[in-house]
Amino acid sequence: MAKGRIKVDEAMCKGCELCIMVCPYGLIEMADHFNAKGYKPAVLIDPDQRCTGCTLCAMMCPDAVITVYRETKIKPSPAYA
Amino acid sequence: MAKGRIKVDEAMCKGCELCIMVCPYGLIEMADHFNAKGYKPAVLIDPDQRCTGCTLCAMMCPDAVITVYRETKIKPSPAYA
Amino acid sequence: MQTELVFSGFGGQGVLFGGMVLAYAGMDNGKNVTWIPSYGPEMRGGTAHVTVVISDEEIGSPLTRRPQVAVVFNIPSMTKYEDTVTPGGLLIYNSSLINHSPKRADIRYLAVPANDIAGKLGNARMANMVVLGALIAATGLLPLEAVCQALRNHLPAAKQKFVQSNIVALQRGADLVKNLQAA
Amino acid sequence: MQTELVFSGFGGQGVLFGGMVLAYAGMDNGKNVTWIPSYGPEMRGGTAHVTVVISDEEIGSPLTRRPQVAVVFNIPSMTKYEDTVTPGGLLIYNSSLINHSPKRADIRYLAVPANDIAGKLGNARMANMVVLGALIAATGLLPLEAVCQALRNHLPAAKQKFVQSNIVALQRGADLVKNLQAA
Amino acid sequence: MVDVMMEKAPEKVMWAEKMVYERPAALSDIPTHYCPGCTHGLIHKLIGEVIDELGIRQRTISVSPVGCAVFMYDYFDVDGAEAAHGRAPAMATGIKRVQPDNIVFTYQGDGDMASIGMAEIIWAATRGENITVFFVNNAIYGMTGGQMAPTSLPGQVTGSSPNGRDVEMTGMPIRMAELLAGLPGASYVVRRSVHNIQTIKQAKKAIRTAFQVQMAGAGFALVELLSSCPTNWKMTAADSLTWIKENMVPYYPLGDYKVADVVKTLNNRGK
Amino acid sequence: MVDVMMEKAPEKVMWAEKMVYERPAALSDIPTHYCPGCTHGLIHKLIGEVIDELGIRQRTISVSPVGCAVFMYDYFDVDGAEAAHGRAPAMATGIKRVQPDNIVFTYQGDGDMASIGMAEIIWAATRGENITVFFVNNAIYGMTGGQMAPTSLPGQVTGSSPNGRDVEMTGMPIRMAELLAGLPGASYVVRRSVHNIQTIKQAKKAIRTAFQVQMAGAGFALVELLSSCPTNWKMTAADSLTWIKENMVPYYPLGDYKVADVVKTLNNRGK
Amino acid sequence: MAKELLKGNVAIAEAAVRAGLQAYFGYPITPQTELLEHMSARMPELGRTFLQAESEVAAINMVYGAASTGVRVMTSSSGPGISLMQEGLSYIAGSEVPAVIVDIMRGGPGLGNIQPAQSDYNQITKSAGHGDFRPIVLAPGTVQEAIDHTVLAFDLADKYRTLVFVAGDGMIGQIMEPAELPPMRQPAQTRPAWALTGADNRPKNVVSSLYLGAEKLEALNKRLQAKLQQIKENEVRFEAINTADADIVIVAFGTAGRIAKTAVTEARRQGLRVGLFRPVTLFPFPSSQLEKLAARTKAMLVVEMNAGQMVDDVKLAVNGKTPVQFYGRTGGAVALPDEILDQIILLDKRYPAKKATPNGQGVVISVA
Amino acid sequence: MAKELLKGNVAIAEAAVRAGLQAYFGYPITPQTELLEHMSARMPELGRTFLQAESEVAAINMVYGAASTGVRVMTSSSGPGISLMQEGLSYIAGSEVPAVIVDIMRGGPGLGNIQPAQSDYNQITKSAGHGDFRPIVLAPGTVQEAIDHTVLAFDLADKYRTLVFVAGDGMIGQIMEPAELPPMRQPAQTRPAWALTGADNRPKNVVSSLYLGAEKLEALNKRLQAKLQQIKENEVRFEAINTADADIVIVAFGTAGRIAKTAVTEARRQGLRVGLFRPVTLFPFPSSQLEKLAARTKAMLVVEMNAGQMVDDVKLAVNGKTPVQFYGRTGGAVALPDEILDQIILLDKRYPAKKATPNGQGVVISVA
Ligand SMILES: Cc1ncc(C[n+]2csc(CCOP(=O)(O)OP(=O)(O)O)c2C)c(N)n1
Ligand SMILES: Cc1ncc(C[n+]2csc(CCOP(=O)(O)OP(=O)(O)O)c2C)c(N)n1
Ligand code: SF4
Ligand code: SF4
Ligand code: SF4
Ligand code: SF4
Ligand code: SF4
Ligand code: SF4
Ligand SMILES: [Mg+2]
Ligand SMILES: [Mg+2]
Repeated sequence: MAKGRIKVDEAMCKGCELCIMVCPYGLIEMADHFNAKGYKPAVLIDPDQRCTGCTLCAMMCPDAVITVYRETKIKPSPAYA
Repeated sequence: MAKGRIKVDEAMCKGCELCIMVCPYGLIEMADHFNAKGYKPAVLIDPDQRCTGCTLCAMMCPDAVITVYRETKIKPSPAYA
Repeated sequence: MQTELVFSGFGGQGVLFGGMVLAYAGMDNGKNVTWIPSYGPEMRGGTAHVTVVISDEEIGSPLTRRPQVAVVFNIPSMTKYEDTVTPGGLLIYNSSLINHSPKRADIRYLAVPANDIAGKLGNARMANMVVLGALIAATGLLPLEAVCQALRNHLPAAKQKFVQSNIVALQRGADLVKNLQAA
Repeated sequence: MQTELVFSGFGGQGVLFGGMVLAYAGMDNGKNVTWIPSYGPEMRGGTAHVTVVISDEEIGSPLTRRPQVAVVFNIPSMTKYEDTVTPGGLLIYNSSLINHSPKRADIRYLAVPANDIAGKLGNARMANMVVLGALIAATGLLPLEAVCQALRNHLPAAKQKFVQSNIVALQRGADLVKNLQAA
Repeated sequence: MVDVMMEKAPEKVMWAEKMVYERPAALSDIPTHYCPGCTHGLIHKLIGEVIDELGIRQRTISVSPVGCAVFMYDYFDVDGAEAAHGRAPAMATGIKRVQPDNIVFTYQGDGDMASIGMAEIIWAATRGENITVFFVNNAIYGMTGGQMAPTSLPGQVTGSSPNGRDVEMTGMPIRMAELLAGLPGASYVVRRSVHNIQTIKQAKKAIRTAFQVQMAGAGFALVELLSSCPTNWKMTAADSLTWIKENMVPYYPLGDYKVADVVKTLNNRGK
Repeated sequence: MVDVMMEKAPEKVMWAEKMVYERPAALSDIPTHYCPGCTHGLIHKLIGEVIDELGIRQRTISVSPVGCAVFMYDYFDVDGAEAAHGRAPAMATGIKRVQPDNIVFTYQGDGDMASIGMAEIIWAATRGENITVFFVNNAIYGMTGGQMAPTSLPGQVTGSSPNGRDVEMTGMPIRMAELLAGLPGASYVVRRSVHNIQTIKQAKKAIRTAFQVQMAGAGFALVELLSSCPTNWKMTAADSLTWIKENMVPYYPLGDYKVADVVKTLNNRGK
Repeated sequence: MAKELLKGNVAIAEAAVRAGLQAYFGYPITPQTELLEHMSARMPELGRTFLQAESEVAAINMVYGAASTGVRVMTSSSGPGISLMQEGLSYIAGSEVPAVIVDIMRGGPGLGNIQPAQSDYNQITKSAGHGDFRPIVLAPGTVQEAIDHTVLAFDLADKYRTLVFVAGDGMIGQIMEPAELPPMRQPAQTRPAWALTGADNRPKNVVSSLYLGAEKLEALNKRLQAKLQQIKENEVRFEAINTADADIVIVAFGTAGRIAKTAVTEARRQGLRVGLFRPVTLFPFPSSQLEKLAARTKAMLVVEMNAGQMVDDVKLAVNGKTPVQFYGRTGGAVALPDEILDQIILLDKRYPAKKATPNGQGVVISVA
Repeated sequence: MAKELLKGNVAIAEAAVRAGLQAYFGYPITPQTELLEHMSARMPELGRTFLQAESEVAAINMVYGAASTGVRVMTSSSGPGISLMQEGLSYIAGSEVPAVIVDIMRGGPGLGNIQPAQSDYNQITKSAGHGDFRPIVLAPGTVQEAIDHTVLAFDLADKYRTLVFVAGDGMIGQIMEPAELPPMRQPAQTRPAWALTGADNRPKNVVSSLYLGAEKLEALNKRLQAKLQQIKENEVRFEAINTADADIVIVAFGTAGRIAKTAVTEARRQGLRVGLFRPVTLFPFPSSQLEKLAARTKAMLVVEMNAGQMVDDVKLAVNGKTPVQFYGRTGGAVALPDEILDQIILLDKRYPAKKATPNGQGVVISVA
């Protein structure tokens, strides 16, 4: 399985919890604190690195505040050889 | 064949000639004179009493200016007996 | 000098066009002119009027309550305009359709059997030109040739073929007046 | 006597309702009152304000630039209203959400940990009543009982079941102030 | 109203002259301003006949459009309102909602209904307003002197499509009966014509049904009627009827586009 | 925009972290005013993604409605106009007719399009205006605080139907995709939803096609999108999505209502 | 009846219901929506007609239809919606059917915003759409007045067979204050003779604004103008506070008027002789009353929540007899008492006290 | 170019075409329909946009759209249609895009009739729908002026990014008289910086009238008012004939103005010192010019084809410095020279000649 992670733009998150709903591994939770707009933002809680970078959360996020990264194999380029 | 006749309200006739178009016996013509509105009204020309009172002309007349009469058999009422 | 004329008749009698030819002729002859029709949803079947003003000065009002000339093509128009003509003015009427005994002594009447004449020329629709020719002859408002030239200048290309017959109608109208005057 | 108060916080913090209960209490106590919210398409998620005026006279302006009392429920409201309170006035803030060091020396500040208190009472949504209780106690604007009665009088039937818990929250807010004052 | 007149002395059977057709009483006794041969008049006549036959003159309220039929309130001997251009369905809604016992009908041209009044007619139909609507489609703006209507045919020359209607620019003509029939609120939507005796008879029947739908409280009923405009089509009255038949009917097929079950029941009862 | 970051030293294969999803560039970097969980935002995002993918940001002009999406022009990094309530299709017509090389899209709520703007949308579709329209159907007037919309469901409680929508009085909710699909001028009319990942993916595809139709000059394209209004439905964001699925989809079936031949060709080409 | 704490929009709606409203047609728009919402609950409950129209265009034409049947009917809206109603208003005016329109004004032009404003003054007082007509316009300053005006509006509409506006603003719509509702009146059971109800045992009635031929339409207009004249003579309403001895008179209506009261009180407290003249009818405008005041005041200050609209009516009224100064806030901004007070002080310094002149006529000073 | 005999409606249309019109959107209505018909032939011929909209509501919003892209665009209508455009006009005003509207006025209110009238004066000069804006309004009296005003309208619209009305009436629309058309100008090849053309190599542009928050909307309104002020200072146009020595000045615009010329000529012939003041811009109104005249004239006679609308602007201008009398015909009736002359004679008898007063200020007489 590819490894992934997400970055939530905390200031823009509205705490709607829709990302939570779709994450296949239940890796997203709401933070305890409020952001400046008065919402509790979503956070990735992924101690076991189960996030696959599947992008479902990002696809679902109405506010487009989730960025998703995924580790992928790449052919080593000459520079790294 | 029942005998019939029509009465054209000359003042209201607009000379559109549609009644002429539908009379099965070609009994209607346009008059030579103008009415007060400047139209030549329709007239029944029926020397041979061919009009059957079929009402087609009246049905077609856009201005509802044709009245149709038809002779019909009636049971003699006691008063005439 | 300013002349105010009213043309009036049933829609379809060419009333507006008659006035327009006169306006064109006026314009081409360096006059100020205005042409203003009555307009309405009852145009067709109803009555059409047009007021034409021909003037050496700038024209203020294009409307008039008392025209110097009224040209009427049907009975309702006669009824409406006979009284309005300014004293000393002229009332021209289409005597083919109007059987009229003049009411007023202070204006001139000119009866033109326009439909009959036009009919004889082969086109009843030219009654308006017959009347216009009579008007020109009776008033001397413009040279008759100016009106003929206006037809040539301004009839759209598609209608240019009618110019000659229209000119003949104008001529007949004018002749009628000349004959009357000669008589 | 006329008192102008502003309540301000996030939508959903019960700001408008808190002001309304106060207005009801004022009215029931024979005062003239006005209650006017800010309103807008950004109500939800955005900030809600309401201005309440309680007066012995007819109320002209229902709005004020310099309220005697400001009640703020979140940081943006603090930022907006701290400067506006009239000198000698009172600023009450929800210290559960606002961590604030007072800027001004010419007004009184009252920190009410309203969410904490309400949370302990089992319903965070009653923070507004806690603050209102504190306000009543700190200003003596109306008897606390008047506010309790207003709840009984005006909460719609469906909501009457919340009256008692609201009254408890009011009481806690008032107690807090009394304790402070006693301290 | 049977006008009995004795002819000669009867022998065995008696002959009497009976009036078999006369101007409907629901029509006022004044001439219309319609052009000669314009079928607006014919449609008025049919509506008048139906009003008479159904005996509803005293409780009918007409709503006139803006268009050649703007003076309709003068031509019917019923209470009448004159609506703003395209808004007859809204005005009729206002009337019918407070006067449910009246029979309310509107009469609208193609410009009035299909162009400026599109929202109002769709909404009256959608709500299932219990009104009767006559849609007189003459493929032209008659009253304003012959501009392109929403229903003008492809290539049709009008005052505002001097080179013929260019459907690339203006779209295809709109078919209102089909459009409205698709709305659940519509109970009866049909298209008829009045270009010959047969279609006139069918039109009258549909007009009758459309009123009956309302009388039964069965909802929105609309009869589209293909109609002529000899003046702006620049044809004789007779040629206009042929033009309807040859040009309009193919694009606007006559027929029943929506006859809700409740209406079918009515129709059977009517028989 | 691949954000490459070295992790530990590679052995045989190298692993690199790649950004696989980021906020579309066509969206401005500012928060929207939409309520938490409101799918207006989600639909914006999909439109933004498609604009990016098609590379048309620089030539796109948006037309905002009056409704919760009124500030749309702030949220897209494209030229934008703000139309009067319901008139976005007319405004877009004005823009597109003089700027045929621009990509013009409107975005309208159910109140905006199906109620006050009914005439304008029907007419834009009828004319086959070469514009792309997104119809966001959330069965409520969101911005004004939750009144009955033309698409509110039977029995739905709203601010102006406090006892639930009474279809006897207001008619059945209107189905815009079905209605517009019947118009010859419409080339592409489909209904999608955004209540789960699957429907979101389908929605995005349709949005893409709708833009492609315009890019090909193939006429009027409309995507109806079932959308949530947690605030006025008085539900959580998650429950709102369930409500779409369970209540809206049955009345507003998802699907393709009109895919003109020219669009089918496009689609094939696109593959 | 006891006073209740009522929101302006709701108060107007309930007052209309109690004035015997038979039908309401409207379309949601902030800041009047609570009015429509109240109707949506109340009217069906009473077996009367509530219908959310598809648009303001439809709403006003439904009003036109219902009004044609002689019942009490109303609609309500705000700027953009009122603009869309202009054609319908003109038809109603030309047809002489009674109708009541509530305009809860907001900031403009265009979509503007939803804050309180008075920027539709010209639109609603100077015409009813195209043509020469002008509706009666009532401008409440409090919720109580909003209630009273609503009832009055129906009475005036029926009396003159005319359009009556109740012109509030977002503040009047959204404010809550104690007020007393009128007793419930049932809709009238009979209909006026002109109403469309079916030509049963009477000649047919026609409701139309079409008068072909200039003579006929001019005759209508003469009748309408005579009616407006009658309205001018009989229906002027205004409030004058402390004007008897005032050097400076503030002229302001509606919300601006009530806010100005606070400024006047404060000004008096500071020893300035300031009064308030609050037109309650914007049409008919209380011109002669203002003209009388003009002779004595050294200046008038017109305060509006717009860029200066009623100020022209004030100038027309005083006809040069006193300087007229304008102070306005636009775009939903509201002039608060302190700003108004500043203006008063400025004005007080700028103009010398007026000497009483023989005929009560003041020295005329031209005003920019 | 030589003079041609041109119908007003056609002349306006062709003038617009030659002024570089890129798009026309309209809906038929008498008495302006020839304008639309001319466009339907000419615009496609030139490869420009003509579209018969589904309604006036759609037409004005199409105009709004096209205007947002910075091209020259116009629509035309008459009373009922202009009423339906009010909302769109307000949006255009609030968005500051340039657009030209032709109003060929007819008798009202309501459907009224199609005879010439001037009864939309208030509607078009006092507001552009709801909100505080006012369009520039040009009022031609002849076909030549209609042409010139049309060209000017586009130039002013672009210059100020504003709405400009060309306000004629049925008479101006239907009359034919000789006039000269301007040379053909091609539509501009470049677009203004603010126009919507795609955010290519520049920050995005937005056309909107929405300004949430009173401060923002007030800032817009201040900008708009400043613009209107600038327009008032720079764009006043009028015609004054024989006013230099006039005892009585007739004030009339458009058709009424040209007809009054004949009355003035006749009055002079009869030895009365009468002049004509014809506002050419109705907004900005030539107030200061009239005010100057007021000092010298013993009375002013305002003649309108309405029940008295511009007369208020005249009164505001003269501010009590001279009596202002009104004479109007309504419903499509037109005041003819003889009626006007009668009014002049009455007025001449009623008011004594004005003595020149020191500062050129006249004695103030109050006018009802
Ligand atoms: C708001 C408005 N716009 C335009 C008009 C002008 N107008 C009068 S009738 C008409 C069109 C009529 O066409 P249609 O509805 O097809 O009726 P017809 O005359 O063909 O029967 C128009 C555009 C108007 N009176 N009001
Ligand atoms: C002419 C006009 N009428 C009414 C309004 C008030 N208004 C603003 S948004 C809206 C409805 C929005 O509902 P919808 O189109 O469904 O959009 P949503 O907010 O649900 O996304 C209304 C009625 C307005 N701005 N203009
Ligand atoms: S990318 Fe996939 S796995 Fe990772 S948090 Fe998001 S939904 Fe969960
Ligand atoms: S879906 Fe987006 S906005 Fe909602 S909680 Fe998750 S990150 Fe925040
Ligand atoms: S009734 Fe029949 S036969 Fe007689 S004239 Fe009419 S159409 Fe001819
Ligand atoms: S159909 Fe009627 S109107 Fe036409 S000619 Fe015959 S009788 Fe006259
Ligand atoms: S213009 Fe056409 S539709 Fe109108 S009355 Fe004449 S023929 Fe009939
Ligand atoms: S009100 Fe509804 S539609 Fe509007 S932003 Fe909030 S949730 Fe979305
Ligand atoms: Mg038609
Ligand atoms: Mg919605």
